Amino acid sequence: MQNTWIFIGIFVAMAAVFPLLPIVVAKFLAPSKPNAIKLDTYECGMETVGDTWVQFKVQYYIYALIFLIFDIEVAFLFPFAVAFDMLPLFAVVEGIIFILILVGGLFYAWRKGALEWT
Amino acid sequence: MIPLSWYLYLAAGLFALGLFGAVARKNAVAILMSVELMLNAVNINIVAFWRYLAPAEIGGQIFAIMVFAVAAAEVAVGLALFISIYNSRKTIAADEINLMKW
Amino acid sequence: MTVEQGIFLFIGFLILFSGFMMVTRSNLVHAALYLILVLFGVAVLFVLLNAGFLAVVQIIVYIGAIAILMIFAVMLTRGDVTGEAITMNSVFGWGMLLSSLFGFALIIMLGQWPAVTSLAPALPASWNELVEIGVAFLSPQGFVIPFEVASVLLLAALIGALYVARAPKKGE
Amino acid sequence: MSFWQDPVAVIGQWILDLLISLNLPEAWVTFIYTLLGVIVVASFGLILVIFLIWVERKVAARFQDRLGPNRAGPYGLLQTLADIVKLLTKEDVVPEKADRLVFNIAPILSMVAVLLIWAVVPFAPGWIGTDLNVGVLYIAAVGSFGILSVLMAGWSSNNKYALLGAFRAVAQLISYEVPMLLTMLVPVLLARGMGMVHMVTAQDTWFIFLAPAAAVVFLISSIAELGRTPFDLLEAESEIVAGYHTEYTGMKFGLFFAAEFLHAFTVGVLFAIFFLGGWRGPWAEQAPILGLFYLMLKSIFGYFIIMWVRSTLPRIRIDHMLAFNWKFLTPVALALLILTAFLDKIFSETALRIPVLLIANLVVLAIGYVISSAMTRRQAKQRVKFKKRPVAKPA
Repeated sequence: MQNTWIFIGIFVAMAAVFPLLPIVVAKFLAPSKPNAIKLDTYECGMETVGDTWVQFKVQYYIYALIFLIFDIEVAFLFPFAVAFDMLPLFAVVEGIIFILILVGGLFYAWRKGALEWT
Repeated sequence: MIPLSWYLYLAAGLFALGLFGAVARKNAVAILMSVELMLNAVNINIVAFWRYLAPAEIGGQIFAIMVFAVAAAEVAVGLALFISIYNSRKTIAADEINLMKW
Repeated sequence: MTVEQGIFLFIGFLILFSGFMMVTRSNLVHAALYLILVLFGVAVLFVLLNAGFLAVVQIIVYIGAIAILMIFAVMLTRGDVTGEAITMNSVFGWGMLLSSLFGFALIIMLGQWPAVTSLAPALPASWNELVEIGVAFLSPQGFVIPFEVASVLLLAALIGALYVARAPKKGE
Repeated sequence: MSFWQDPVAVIGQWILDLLISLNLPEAWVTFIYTLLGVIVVASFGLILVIFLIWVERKVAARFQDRLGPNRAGPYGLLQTLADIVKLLTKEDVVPEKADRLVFNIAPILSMVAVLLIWAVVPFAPGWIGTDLNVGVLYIAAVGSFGILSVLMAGWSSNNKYALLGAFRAVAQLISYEVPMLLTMLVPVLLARGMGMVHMVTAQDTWFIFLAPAAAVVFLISSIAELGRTPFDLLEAESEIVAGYHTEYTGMKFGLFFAAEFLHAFTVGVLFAIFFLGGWRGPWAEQAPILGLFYLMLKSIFGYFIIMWVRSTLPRIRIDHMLAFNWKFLTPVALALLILTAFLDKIFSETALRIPVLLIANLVVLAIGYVISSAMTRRQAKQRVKFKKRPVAKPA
């Protein structure tokens, strides 16, 4: 087992405990007098109209989509960057071609107007 | 020490769950999620085989990274299709999308 | 039982439980959150398998991007998020039968394979997975073709998905 | 090594000796030792927050020609403690329609996401939680939990403004994550490794001299990741009430708040490590405590820039913000990455490496600026092209 990761494992557990503590303390200290109006959905004092579902733009999805593609690209490029010293110029050019293909994707999205927030 | 079998059994269980979801779920997005479960089961297997049977060959990890790329492409296109279908038909229930059925 | 086995059992239970919850919840956002738990568990398994890089990429790509995309799509398609609609198809029974048969068949077949109980061999002494992966990706003897093809695949996915998602809506 | 030069190593060794002398099994010794390390690192972060909130309020007040907190304690130092007590005694309201479990997990997750970054921060030579070989990617991975917590908070509140705010926030966060990841790749490329310790030791010349443009892009996109002014659209109260944490009260709101402050300082720390040489400085290697001092100095410099920007610039409109990201920052980051990779390969080992990279960076930044400002001007021209209405003449 990798010792470096044990620390992370314990850290995850402790990092969850630390913010939990004030919430638990607040549970004991804070008053609790719920009533119907207080528990209602907050909307600047108005009563809520309609349900939570409002129409969302497809644009949100499109940004997430471009983000996903670039995320994968970065995952591919990190090993490339780490192994940089071992690579001949030829291999670096291959890496650059890899990036350029995706730059093409970005420019396609740009030309098609997919980046506009309309 | 963990024997290889544990990973393989776990992956088999996860794959079966994913298969069940992909066949039985009604909502198309849920089906895609189930497909992700199956892909993850496969990835567990790939990495476990790499670690236990061929740790000197880096190809095992490369293969797993390729699975990530394929999964991402699949999700991107699949969800775009569902959104498009929803916009024209107002439903993404899998058994109501029967455009290509004969 | 060693610590490692304990962690594995806990994570394995977590994965199977969340996977089960994921395929049975009718609330799609809950299903997506359970999916995230599964993905996180798989990342921990990668750490146990000495593949730290894959674990981190799993979290970045799956939890950071794919799961978010899923939740966005759920919101955009207004699926049966509230849990009122029917969760399962009409072929629900067949799916149950097929998947349980498949799962048991896999497990029985695995049990008969002799190499299944093998333990993990030691890794090479000076093991630097990142450099190995980077070099393998870009050397012509290695995986440079898959590397470039992956880029083209992602480009194709980007263009295709953009085109489909932004297709002009009629009558709106 | 004397105590005053390296207190952490001395105390650590003392505790380790103590644990071994207790005759515990080896696994327990490792566990307790690691646990203590975790507690020290995590509580360092948390105690820092209390101090940071005071600093931020004081500095912001000075920018606006006010005094800032000055009642509780000397110079208002105890103000944050008073606020904590206040938050602890506030009623904790969970709306009826909310999804209770998800609603309660979201603030904890947002704090966890920030705190986890500290596990790999190298404070000084030898002072580090754990030196993962995938350190930089780990930071990016942890950041994705922050995005998740925003989405969870917004959805579980079952409030349309919270959900809208969460969607906007996530769109902003994931958009700016792209140039941030790409510019994080530049220091990794220059250092030829992504362990955090390696990152610091590789900076014989600070990377800001090799990649100034990358540093600028990184800082801008990190500020956007924080969701602060000028990028605070996710909580634009005039449009969407208060964004994704509309429904949160008491300590749970406090956690979101504290997470944001800690994140702001963490960005400063990361900026210092990636571009300003981390703990490096004169005699830092002989006396690690000096290293901590240098790191904090550099981080506070980064943090000060963030505060400066915050109190100077007005909020940007959402379409401008996203266009700025996709049409300026991302192309610039990509160009920088390509150029850095190419030039660093050609000029590595030569004396020209530093000047060539420096000039290439500045050129990319200049070209990007010229192109984008030309485009903005063209757009502005197109916008004014509307019909002239006849002017009403006075009778």
